[in-house]
Amino acid sequence: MSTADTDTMYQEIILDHYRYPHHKGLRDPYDVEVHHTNPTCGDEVTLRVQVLAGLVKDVSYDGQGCSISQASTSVMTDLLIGKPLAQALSTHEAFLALMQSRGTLEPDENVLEDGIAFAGVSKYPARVKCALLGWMAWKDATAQAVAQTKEAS
Amino acid sequence: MSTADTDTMYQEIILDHYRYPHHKGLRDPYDVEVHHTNPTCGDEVTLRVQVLAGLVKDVSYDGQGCSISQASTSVMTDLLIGKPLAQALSTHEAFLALMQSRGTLEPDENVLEDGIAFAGVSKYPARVKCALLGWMAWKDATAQAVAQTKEAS
Amino acid sequence: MTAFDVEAVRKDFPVLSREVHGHPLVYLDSASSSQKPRQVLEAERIFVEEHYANVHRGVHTLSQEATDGYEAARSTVAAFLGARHEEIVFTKNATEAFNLVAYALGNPGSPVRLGPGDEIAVTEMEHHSNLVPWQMLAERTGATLRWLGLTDDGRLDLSDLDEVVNERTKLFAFTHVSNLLGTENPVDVLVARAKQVGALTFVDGVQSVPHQAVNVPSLGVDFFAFTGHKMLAPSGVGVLWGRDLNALPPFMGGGSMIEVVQMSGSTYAAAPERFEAGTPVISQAVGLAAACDYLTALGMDAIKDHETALTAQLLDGIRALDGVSVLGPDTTELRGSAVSFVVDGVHPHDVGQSLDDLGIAVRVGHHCAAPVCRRFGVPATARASSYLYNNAADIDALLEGIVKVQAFWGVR
Amino acid sequence: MTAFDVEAVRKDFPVLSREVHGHPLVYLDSASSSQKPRQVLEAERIFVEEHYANVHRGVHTLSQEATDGYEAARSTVAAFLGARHEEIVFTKNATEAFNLVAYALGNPGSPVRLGPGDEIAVTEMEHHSNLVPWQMLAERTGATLRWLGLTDDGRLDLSDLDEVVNERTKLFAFTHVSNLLGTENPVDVLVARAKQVGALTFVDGVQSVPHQAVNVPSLGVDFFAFTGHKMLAPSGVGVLWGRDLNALPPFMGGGSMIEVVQMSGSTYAAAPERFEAGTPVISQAVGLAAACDYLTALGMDAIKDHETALTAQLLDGIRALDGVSVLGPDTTELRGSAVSFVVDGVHPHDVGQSLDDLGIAVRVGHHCAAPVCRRFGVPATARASSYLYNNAADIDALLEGIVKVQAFWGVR
Ligand SMILES: Cc1ncc(COP(=O)(O)O)c(C=O)c1O
Ligand SMILES: Cc1ncc(COP(=O)(O)O)c(C=O)c1O
Repeated sequence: MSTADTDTMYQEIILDHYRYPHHKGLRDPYDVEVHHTNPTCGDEVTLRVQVLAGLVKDVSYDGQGCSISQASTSVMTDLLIGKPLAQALSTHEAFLALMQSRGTLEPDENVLEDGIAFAGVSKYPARVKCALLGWMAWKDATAQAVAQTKEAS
Repeated sequence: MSTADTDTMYQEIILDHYRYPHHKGLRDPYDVEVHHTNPTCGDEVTLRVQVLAGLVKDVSYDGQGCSISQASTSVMTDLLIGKPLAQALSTHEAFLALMQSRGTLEPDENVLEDGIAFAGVSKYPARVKCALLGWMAWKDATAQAVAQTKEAS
Repeated sequence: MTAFDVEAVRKDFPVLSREVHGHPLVYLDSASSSQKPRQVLEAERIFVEEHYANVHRGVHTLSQEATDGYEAARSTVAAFLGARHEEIVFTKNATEAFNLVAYALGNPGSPVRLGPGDEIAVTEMEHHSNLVPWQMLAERTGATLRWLGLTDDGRLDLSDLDEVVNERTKLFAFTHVSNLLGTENPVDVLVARAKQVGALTFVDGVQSVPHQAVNVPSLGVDFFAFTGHKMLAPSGVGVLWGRDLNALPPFMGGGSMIEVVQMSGSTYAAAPERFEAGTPVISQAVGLAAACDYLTALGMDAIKDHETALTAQLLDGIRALDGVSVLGPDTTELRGSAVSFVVDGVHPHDVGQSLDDLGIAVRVGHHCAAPVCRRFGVPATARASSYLYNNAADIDALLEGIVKVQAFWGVR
Repeated sequence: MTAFDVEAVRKDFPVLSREVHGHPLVYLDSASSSQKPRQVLEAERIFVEEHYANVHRGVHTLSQEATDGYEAARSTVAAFLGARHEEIVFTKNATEAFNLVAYALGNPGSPVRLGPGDEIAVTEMEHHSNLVPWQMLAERTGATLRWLGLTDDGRLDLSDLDEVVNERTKLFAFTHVSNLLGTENPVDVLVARAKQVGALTFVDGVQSVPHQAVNVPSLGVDFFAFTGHKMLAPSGVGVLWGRDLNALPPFMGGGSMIEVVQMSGSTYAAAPERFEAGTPVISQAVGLAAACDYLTALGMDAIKDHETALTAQLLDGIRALDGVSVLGPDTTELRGSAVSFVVDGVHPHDVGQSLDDLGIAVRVGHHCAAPVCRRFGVPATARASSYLYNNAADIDALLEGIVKVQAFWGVR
């Protein structure tokens, strides 16, 4: 299993995050909890966000799924926790753009850090949904959290 | 318009019956009148039968349609009027068999007389329905007439 | 000299070198179905021989390649119409597209509810495929079907438009170009009225999309359908375009159109997948995209000009004949290339058969638009319909053929 | 030595000489869709290049030849099933066939009327295409959907058959062979119970017809459906068989399915035309007939024996591995050739992707049978499914591949 292809898809970074996920487990306190699934393969993630004073205070999650979905959620928490919301959203956009690029985008390591390992995955449309599962859940939860704050104020 | 093909399809006999149809026009008395159409081309025939003492007493008709449907109805009246019902039904069967033969049956002139001219038409599935229009109407009307007689007796 | 080189085009169509009854084939039945160029057959063959698998169902290489091919086809078709990828649903033909909407509008979650007192409007020149689904929908729901009539020269009679399309009208379905009369309808006028009364609109583009440039979103309609086999593509593929397909509940249920399936109930995917239940028409969609590419390379405007010249030649030629008349507009203005005609004293069936004997293929019958025949008091017509691969010699052959038919049947 | 020469068969399939990621392609995804032999592609090509026109619509030579080809295809398919010509409806896929009946049963003139209190029965192992249409029908009519559960070894749990199929059951739809588990169901037992209670029966033959001889009329069922693309035919064609199709009102409305059309209402043609609205899947039907001919020439029993040998090899091979388990029957008895398996510690998606890296195509996911995954507590499975063109080397490659996958993912 050492062809060039496997190497693009399953970079060591991805395998590490898959085997030893960061920030995994559901934590309190949180503002919003969402549950997202990928119906085609059964991957699921339950994800909680806490947004405080314009900061991504915490992102915690639990789920099951393939290496790509689990590793990408783990990478995401590294990238987003503690960041200003605006910056987190633009990181989200950068990752989304990378995944939709079908292997044509050169990712920016300054922005995406370990996330650049997913550039190879973007060549496999069937796996792009896996890589985006956690990210879509975070976006959804964050939008709800922000809406709640607005209502409350 | 003198290729072999036209010749098989449009035999002089057919053209004659088309131009000068026999027994055309609706007549009294009759037992049953039916109206049949060929929805794909708009051909229609109204047909009356009188069945008396096991004889095809009369078949009269009116209609509009292509040369094949008009000629075949005309030929049919020649063949059936005045015949014992059983013989008429077997003539009907012989004509049906010819038309469904896709050009493979050698028709029996003793049975079908001018009807043998339609052997060529049987190679053209789209026209078989035309050739059968009057014959199907006669079969239908005759079945009804026979049923009426049975009920009455 | 025009840039459109019909003789070069003809070489792409293998069947055109065929003989029929000892004569070179003159194919004038493209409004029924068109022939297919090598390029389309080749695109489909390569796809099937090298990149075929089911789509949207796997991670293996062939399945990814097949999915890529299928979705790229959707993008190509979308671009051909000036539309967006997700507005395109692949069906098996245009007929399925009409039925899809007719059934979906009766399903739970429909944006309109039809019942007694509601109306559906159509026109008297519809193909059965854009008429019977609405008759059936009316029957299922108790709604009333109404229709615009025709003028003697084969145009829509707009004098009672405001009455036929009124406040009770929930949907107005009409054809862009009539397959029997050739008439092109004033979509803008009809859509404007539908918008006034808040009715959904559904345009049948089966006879327009193959023959002229159509920017579908700019028509202002809600739904639009056409079929691949009349525009150089294989049989077995059609298209439904919808402005807002996600507002519509599903039609057929099954694989691929679902989100979460439990025994106790299911949720559905977003459009276009929602409307493509089961294994889709995979290689046929690839063929349709190749057909769009072929047409685009030649240019839809050049094709339209070419056909208009042929139509003018045919209409002029028939006008010069005695005992032959045209049903429908007799100039090329707002008109497609299908020309229905009647030869006095010869039944259309016999006209068609006699022309076939000369190698000339025209269609005879009611052309799946029986109400039009009834409106004009004929049982059927003969119809010659040309396309990009027909040339002036084809029209000459037809005109000479009609004269021979008259002679054979002794009507001249 | 058997008369079935798999190496000769393989030569008929162009794609099998392809490489994937530097390895020869090992195609084990035929339960999703099969590859197509040259003979089928060639039959379709000749038809399209030389005899193509629309069908049932004209008297000209091409239109007659096309109609002959299309109707001969119907006869070939009928003979393949031991059925009669007029019992065969061509659809675009099997999914359309299920929906056809599900909608027709709700239309005016239906032989059964469904409403609250009535029941529809299915099983927990159905493909979504034989489940969602009945869920939707139940939702439309207020009827209740019930289902037979599964035993731990992947068979139908027949212990509550009498309760699930009861006097209120109007229709019982079940699969002949499961696409996920491979299970072949006891059609006779299920039909006998349905007959006791007077329920209509609909058998999903999608995974049986390609792989074994099926005499459909002798099954005693009312409806039967299958799909062409899984049996060497092009995508875009499926079949509905019905014992008495004329008892069913129409589904889709449009051209060809009508008798007399007036603006105020229409009457419908007899079966099979009644159910083929619009231009049918013409060249695809011709391709399906060529596929039937190809299979018949090899012999369905020989094909079944060949596949059974491969299935035994695979089941034995997996049994010999640690950390790999099969979902569904683990012997070849009453079983098709689709084998779903789970590799402990490696998500099916990763299994599939890693195998693809070795050129081995298996499908991963819920295989459009999500309730089965849920029943067995797995999110998804990997599935290897063989067909007449697979050989023992393919199975060996898969078994070795699984071991390599385990090593790569560090679970062994
Ligand atoms: C058992 C079974 N039923 C139904 C279907 C649906 O077939 P299609 O997608 O061709 O409609 C499939 C395959 O997808 C299947 O495996
Ligand atoms: C105007 C029009 N609408 C609809 C159709 C139906 O198209 P299809 O048979 O491909 O569904 C046709 C052609 O048959 C047509 O000419």
